[in-house]
Amino acid sequence: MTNEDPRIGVFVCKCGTNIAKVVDVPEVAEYAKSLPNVVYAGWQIFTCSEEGQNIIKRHIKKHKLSRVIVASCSPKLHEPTFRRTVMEAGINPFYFEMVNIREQVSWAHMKQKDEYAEATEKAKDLVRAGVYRAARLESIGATTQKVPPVCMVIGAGIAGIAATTLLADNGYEVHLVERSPALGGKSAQLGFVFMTDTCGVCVPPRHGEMARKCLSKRVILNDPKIHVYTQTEVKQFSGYIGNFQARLHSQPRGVDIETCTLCGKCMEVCPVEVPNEHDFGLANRKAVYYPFPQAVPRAPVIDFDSCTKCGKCEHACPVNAINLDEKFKEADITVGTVIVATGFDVFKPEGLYGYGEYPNVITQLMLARILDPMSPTDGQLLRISDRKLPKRVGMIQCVGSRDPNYYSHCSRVCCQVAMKHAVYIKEHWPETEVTIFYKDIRLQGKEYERYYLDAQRLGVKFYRADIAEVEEDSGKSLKLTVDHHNGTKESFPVDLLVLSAAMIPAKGAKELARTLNLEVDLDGFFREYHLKLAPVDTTTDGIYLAGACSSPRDIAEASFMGAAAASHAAIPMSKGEVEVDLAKSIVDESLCIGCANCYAVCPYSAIYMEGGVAKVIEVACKGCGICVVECPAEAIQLRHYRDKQIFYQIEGLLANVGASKK
Amino acid sequence: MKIGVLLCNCGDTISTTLDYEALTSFIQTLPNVKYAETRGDWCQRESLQILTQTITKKKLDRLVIAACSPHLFGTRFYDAAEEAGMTRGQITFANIREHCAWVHKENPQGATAKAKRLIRSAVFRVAAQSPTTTKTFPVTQEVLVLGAGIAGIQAALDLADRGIKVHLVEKEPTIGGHMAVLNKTYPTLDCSICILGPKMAEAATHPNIELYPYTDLVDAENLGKDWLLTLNKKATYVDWDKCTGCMQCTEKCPTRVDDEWSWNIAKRRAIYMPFSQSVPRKVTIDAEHCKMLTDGKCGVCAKICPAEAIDYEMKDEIIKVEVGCVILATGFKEFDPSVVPELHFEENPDVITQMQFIRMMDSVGPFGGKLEVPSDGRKPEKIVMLQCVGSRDERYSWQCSSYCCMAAIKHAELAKLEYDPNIDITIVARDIRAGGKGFEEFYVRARDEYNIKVVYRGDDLEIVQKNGKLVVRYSDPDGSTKSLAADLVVLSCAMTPSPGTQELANLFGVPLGSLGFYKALDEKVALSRTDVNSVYLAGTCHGPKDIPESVELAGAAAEQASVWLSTQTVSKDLDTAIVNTDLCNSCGLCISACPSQAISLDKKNECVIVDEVRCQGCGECMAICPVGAIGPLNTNPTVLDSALEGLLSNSIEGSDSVIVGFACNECVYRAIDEAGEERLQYPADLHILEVPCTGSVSTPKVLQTIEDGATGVILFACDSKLCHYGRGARMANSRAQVVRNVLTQSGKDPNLVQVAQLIGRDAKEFAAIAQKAVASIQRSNRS
Amino acid sequence: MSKVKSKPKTKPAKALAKSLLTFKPRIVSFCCHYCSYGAADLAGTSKMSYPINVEIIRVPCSGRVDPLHVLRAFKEGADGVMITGCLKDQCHFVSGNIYAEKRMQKLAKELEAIGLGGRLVFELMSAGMASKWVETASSFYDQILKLGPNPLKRVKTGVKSE
Amino acid sequence: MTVRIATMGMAGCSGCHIALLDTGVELLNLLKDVELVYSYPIVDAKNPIPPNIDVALIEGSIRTNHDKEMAKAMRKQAKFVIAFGACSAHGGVNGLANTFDAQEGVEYVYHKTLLMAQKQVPSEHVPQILPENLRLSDVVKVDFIIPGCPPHPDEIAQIITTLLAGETPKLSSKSICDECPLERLTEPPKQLRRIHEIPEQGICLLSQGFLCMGPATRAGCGAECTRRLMPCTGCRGPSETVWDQGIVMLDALAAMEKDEITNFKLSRLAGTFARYTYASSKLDNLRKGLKKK
Repeated sequence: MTNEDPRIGVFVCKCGTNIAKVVDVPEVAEYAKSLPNVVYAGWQIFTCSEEGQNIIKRHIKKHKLSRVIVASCSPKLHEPTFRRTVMEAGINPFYFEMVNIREQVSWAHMKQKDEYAEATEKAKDLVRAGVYRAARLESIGATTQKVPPVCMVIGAGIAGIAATTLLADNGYEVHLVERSPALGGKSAQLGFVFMTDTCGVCVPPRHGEMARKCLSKRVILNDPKIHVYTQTEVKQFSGYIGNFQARLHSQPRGVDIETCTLCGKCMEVCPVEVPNEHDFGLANRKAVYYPFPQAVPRAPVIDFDSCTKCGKCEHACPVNAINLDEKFKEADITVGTVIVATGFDVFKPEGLYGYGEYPNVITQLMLARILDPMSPTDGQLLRISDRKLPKRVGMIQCVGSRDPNYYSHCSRVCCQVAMKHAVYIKEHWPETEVTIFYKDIRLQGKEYERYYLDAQRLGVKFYRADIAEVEEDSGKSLKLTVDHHNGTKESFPVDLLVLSAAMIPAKGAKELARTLNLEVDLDGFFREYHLKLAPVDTTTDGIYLAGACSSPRDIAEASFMGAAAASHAAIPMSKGEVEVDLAKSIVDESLCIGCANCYAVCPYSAIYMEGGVAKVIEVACKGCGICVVECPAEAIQLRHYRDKQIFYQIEGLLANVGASKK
Repeated sequence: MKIGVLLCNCGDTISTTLDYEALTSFIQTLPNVKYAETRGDWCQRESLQILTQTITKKKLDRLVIAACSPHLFGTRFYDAAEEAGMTRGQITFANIREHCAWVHKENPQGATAKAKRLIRSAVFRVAAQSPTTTKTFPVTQEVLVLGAGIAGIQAALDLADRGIKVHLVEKEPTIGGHMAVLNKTYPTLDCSICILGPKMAEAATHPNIELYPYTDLVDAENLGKDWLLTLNKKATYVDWDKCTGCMQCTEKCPTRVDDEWSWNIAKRRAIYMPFSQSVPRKVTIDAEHCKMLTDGKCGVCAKICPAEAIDYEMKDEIIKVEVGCVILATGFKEFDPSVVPELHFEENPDVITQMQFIRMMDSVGPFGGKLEVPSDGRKPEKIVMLQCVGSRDERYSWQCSSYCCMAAIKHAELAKLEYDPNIDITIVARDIRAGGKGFEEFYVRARDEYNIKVVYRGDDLEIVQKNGKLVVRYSDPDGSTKSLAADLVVLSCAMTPSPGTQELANLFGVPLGSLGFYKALDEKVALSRTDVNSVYLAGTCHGPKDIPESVELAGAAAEQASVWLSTQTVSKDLDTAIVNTDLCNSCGLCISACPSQAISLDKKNECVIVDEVRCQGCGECMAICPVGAIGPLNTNPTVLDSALEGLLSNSIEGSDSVIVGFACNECVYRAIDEAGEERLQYPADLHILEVPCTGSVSTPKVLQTIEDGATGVILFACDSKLCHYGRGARMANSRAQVVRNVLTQSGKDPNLVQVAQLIGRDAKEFAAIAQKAVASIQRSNRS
Repeated sequence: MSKVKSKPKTKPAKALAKSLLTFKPRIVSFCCHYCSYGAADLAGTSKMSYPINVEIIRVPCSGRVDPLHVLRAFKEGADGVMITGCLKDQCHFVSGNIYAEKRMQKLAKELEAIGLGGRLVFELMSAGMASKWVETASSFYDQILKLGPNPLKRVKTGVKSE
Repeated sequence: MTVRIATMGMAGCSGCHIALLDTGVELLNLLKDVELVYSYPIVDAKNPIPPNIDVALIEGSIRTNHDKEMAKAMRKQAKFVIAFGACSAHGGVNGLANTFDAQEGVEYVYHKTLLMAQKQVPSEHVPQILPENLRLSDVVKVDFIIPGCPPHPDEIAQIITTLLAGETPKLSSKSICDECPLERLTEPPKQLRRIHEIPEQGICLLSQGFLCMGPATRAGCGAECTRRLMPCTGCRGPSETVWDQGIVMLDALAAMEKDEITNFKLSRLAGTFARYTYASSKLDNLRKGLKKK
């Protein structure tokens, strides 16, 4: 086929009216017919529909097409779809070229109503560029890459645990990597969780179980399929689906989990006391401590920042489980797929509404700790300054979220959390007044509304208002001031002010994104492949997202998203291999002068020098093309993006320059 | 029988309280004990190796581990014993650390006596236990997905891509569901058919997916591991092998009926294709309205069809498929606003629903994309959208339908963007609920850039006609009544369960939640699972959801289903219920008591049989069985009696009072452990007896325990809402009521029997309850 | 955020005014597949407007853009060339954008030397930064508008008409 | 060799004797090998109990000291004593009297009811009433029981035939449900239903919400009642492994989450859950235990 003249078919899509409203689609199709090598051009309403795809296949047969161009939407959306279509019709998928006349033409210029004619011209330009390029496309084969049944799950919150246990139940090996010393994530910090009022350390039921299990039952630790790494971060990461290599860096725990009998002697003798971060400093802990009472793995951990290394614990330990001189550990693992479930952090509203300034201004997460029966306060509602029951509790919603100054997104869970706490307070301390200041009450979830009704029934007060100012009076109580639209002011005295602070990307998410090559969106959450239909996939094959690392979600959503991520990760692992196309760099050894420039710039070490010429490891090459530019001899080329292909595309795009006035 | 007893002093953390000499000599006196050894580090690797060797050397067949909580290092002991060929059923723990030594530091004598009783109980109990076995259960490697909307399609594709055969059943003539006709999706304004269309095509052509369009599920039979499903492939009266989808018939058909795919705002023919991107792209005759099929007069389509595909004689076809599991993805139905009197929906053509509105604006919809007032065809200048119609309304459903705010904003934005930026659009909402990735940004853009107005309302809402014009009256949150004139009013209607949900729920034994959607196994952490082990949920049949959530839930359901299929070897090394067929009289009480629906009558109605895969070993059956014929293998009535005998037989020096605390193996046991770890002290009279679920302790068992000499009984159950088996905690509670009532009416002090509910982690609460309850029991014994 | 812009060359006001009347610059934009192409897509999806004659050529990575490609574009008559890549530290290919930046800095100087100064812009953005894309495209378009047509265009037109 | 049989009646209604007669033709066959030496409905029973009795069938519960003595006297003469019928075996309906104090009961009957015009408790020529209504086995050793109120004639015939053949008879160890043909539903009943309501055909009565004692009641009657859609009242007493007939059923219904059960009133519901067994029930035991204290 390569020897013959290419026979190009152009299919222009109306996309309902999405394109046709701005671009004169039949005209573009008609124009395409005049372009070199084009033997067929036509338009359709929805090229991507089953019918549309069938039409392409029919025309390929009818006109013996060797190249196919679809001018429709972004290739990010449907390039894979149409590649599959042409493949089914017997054409190499790389003989397919996509021209984006929706996102780049009709939608981008929809508001420029007077310029629709020019938009049509632009569409023609783009189609022409595509045609020029298509004529020079080459057939590219594929190779298979083995995908071992091993997955790395980063983050052991509810989403990570859900994914881990499901994968293990399905027979896959899982490396579960958790940064903190204990599993459970944020949900373990909550006393009760929304809706079912279940306890925060409940984890999803495993195979054959019909009920949640307590995290502390060590279901995860005892599974031979699951390798748990606590206090561990992914330091280095490289590779591709089927062959991801990660270097795990573990901080020393100081206590050997295997040997420790949990007798508690070390904690008795430790002389150091520091505030307990799990309880936001409501109580103290020792330097050797349980991160929280139900923590798993169930062994104390030494906080080397506050430890004085006095050696008392080492001496007291009956089984010699303590090693104060323990060093960090590193482990290299190779996995087939990766699930990222790193969760979120709570926005620290420093400087907002007196947070950090007045003691009685706290966040909802801290209130959750106060209300947890296992907390140092025994679950007694109190205010921080005098540890007395507050008579009036105020809650401010959307602190840091829905706020152009901080985060534009809605954090989705704060209304539920506030509602849960308000109801809990009213049920247990009916005398205490609870007032919620909100923009909108957002309880989106099955039967979540019940809490709102409960809150109203119990007499929780709701004000749709923006708080302008918070001041503290002499008794450490607070005065909230609201500016009404009509210029009047209203004040509300409260004893305890709870801020519903935003859910924001976890600390270190940016670094992780960098390590794993993930995209992040404006607010810093990881970006999914497609917001609607591929919410757990990423642009990197083999890496999937679960839980609140991609956007704020509650526990229920995180847990089923974890399961969904497991499902997607299991697809390549169940097949055991994936097809990797060879749109990779290729060296013309006759031209190569052995300067090793390409070798030097390759970010993936996919190039090595042998016998004075460069050679490419095709599975390792990711096809960025940095090497191509660097080559002084034009010996290395990137298939599918060869220089000549780009040149012709430029030529095609600008072929009409000077020909007529645009 | 050769029982080995391992006694651990845990460094010396146990032996500081307990008298180990006394314990050691006491153990020697117990029946069948052939080996006993005390060490300080039984849980350490070297000791465990010794254990393995000893079991083999001494030919031990039962093991009692008197040490710490089995929840901590249990598996280590199991592993070591299993290496020597033992099974878990042959091992029992006596928790003398967390449950004894650590919590009775001030009473060493009482603690030692309690430890003796606990060890004796374990020895008696283990003698009555039986070895456990592992069984394999082959499952048919096929899945049926019911409903082919986005959730069903996604679940089917996920599974099919993993090489699992999927039967995708859809009751309509096309797959795609609601999403196929949404026009655009928020917040990206991706056109919905553009992103769904390829998935529909893929589902239709995937080699692992068998598609059954226009097919109803009529029967489902549970074969234990598999499901035998009966499908009725409805007659389309068109031979789909011949139909080319040329649509000539639909142009010529003389019968016009309301088009359900545009929510009756347009008409379709009696032979029709639901929408132009239907998959399969075939036409169907609506038998109810076709003149040929009703009156036998017409036959135009048969004459016009170039492919001769019309077949008026076609009959329904019954198909049977056997699958390993079922995914329900039956979606939702838009709430019918005609039942809301104050909206005058039926009387007024200019009041339409969001579904109708979007179909009206859809360029490939029945109107070819136009925006006009239905009654007179003029361009609307003022559009008012009313939120929460049928939702957040106590009369219909108090639930929020979660998608409608965004849908309204999307439709408002589309009207402005694609038709006229000058249209005045107001959304009357209770709250704008835009929680979701990119939703808030979308809302802000609509509000600020497209100038879409949002007003908030209270409870009252009414549409009135005024001089032939529509006026929306609503109550402002400040109490005043406001009104808005409108050319067109669009109602954002609730998501309600799709018709037939109840029938399917009955067929599969899946319970429904309070609002008629399927109830998940756990509404927090197991949304895709149901109470039935091999039936899963995807999409909006579980409750209102938007598209990404449906897709995720579908993925979750697929994953659960694949786990069910892939784990062909179900390791039931656990306590599943066994039936004593001699005793069972097939009264069926246990069937209704089982929370896992694992029990059924055998074919001859002679006794019940237990589905070992489903059984969770909770023991609710044991409690309700009047004749003691059923119970978990190693917590059956005999084992429990032995354990109690071990606790209650007399002659332990220094202990005259035994209070038996039945504690569930889940939350409560964990709380008691934690009380130990925190060294919270409580009286040594309290002896904890571990049961799978406190709901497995029957009224007779409690009374019998008292009759046999217990000073009192405390039932420790999880919080009712938290019970792992759904109702076990409630059962324990109501049984305690019965016992206390019996005691009262027999003139006894009801306080002999106490019941306490606590959450799993609450050690402090446990210690407080234990102290109070024990004191109360002691008081009533004294009086 | 790194920006590479060479100083616009001043032109006689008269010529400028004349060219402004009829001149509609053609701008070729090289977008990397992962970030900036996504930003352009998002701009479209969000219905943000930018000048019509900004036309995109997709490349896998901004590091794939060869200065030769840019020169070819000018030769073919483009009035400006816009290259966009991922944000620093967010390049899907680790360091492609860094190489691109260096190369384009060098190229910009050379372009200035041959009288094409100010006709090349290099910007970094993430896939979520649609507004940045639009802003870059619009301001660059305005800049080219001020600069007037690519002088090479006359050559091309001349060649063609021969 | 003829077998010497005696029958005797205590506190009871003689219904069991009627049931014996109801064995019909079978009775004639039996009588061939039997000598009925003592039986108050048939033979003059004013004479002292004859010696060398092979089998004694004793009907009725022990209510008075006369009953007690007669039972002891019969035990002395009889080799094999059978507690005949529910009263004798389990205390019977009479046992419900134990929910009251015996003397109070006597007072009530003779002073408060309209029938007793004299308003005087008879004291002469009447045996002394016992404080408790007892079953036979509380007083003498019982070798076998024939349960039922009354016992099923077929079962009586079958047991006596077995005895005559020199073998030990056996009662079914299972319960009524085993013989009941009605279909069980898998769902617990939605609500409890009263006895006068009309049940659905063919469906388990308990599943329909009727208080059917079947699950805890000894089989052997062929589920005659439930076959005819009459809920089992439990006249045959608890089956072999049932700890306590009444409590077990009470528990079963409580477990079906029927709140009215958890707060039951013994005075009202003893007749429902322990109609025939109260005197021998754990409930009564508990109460007695209290008295002893």
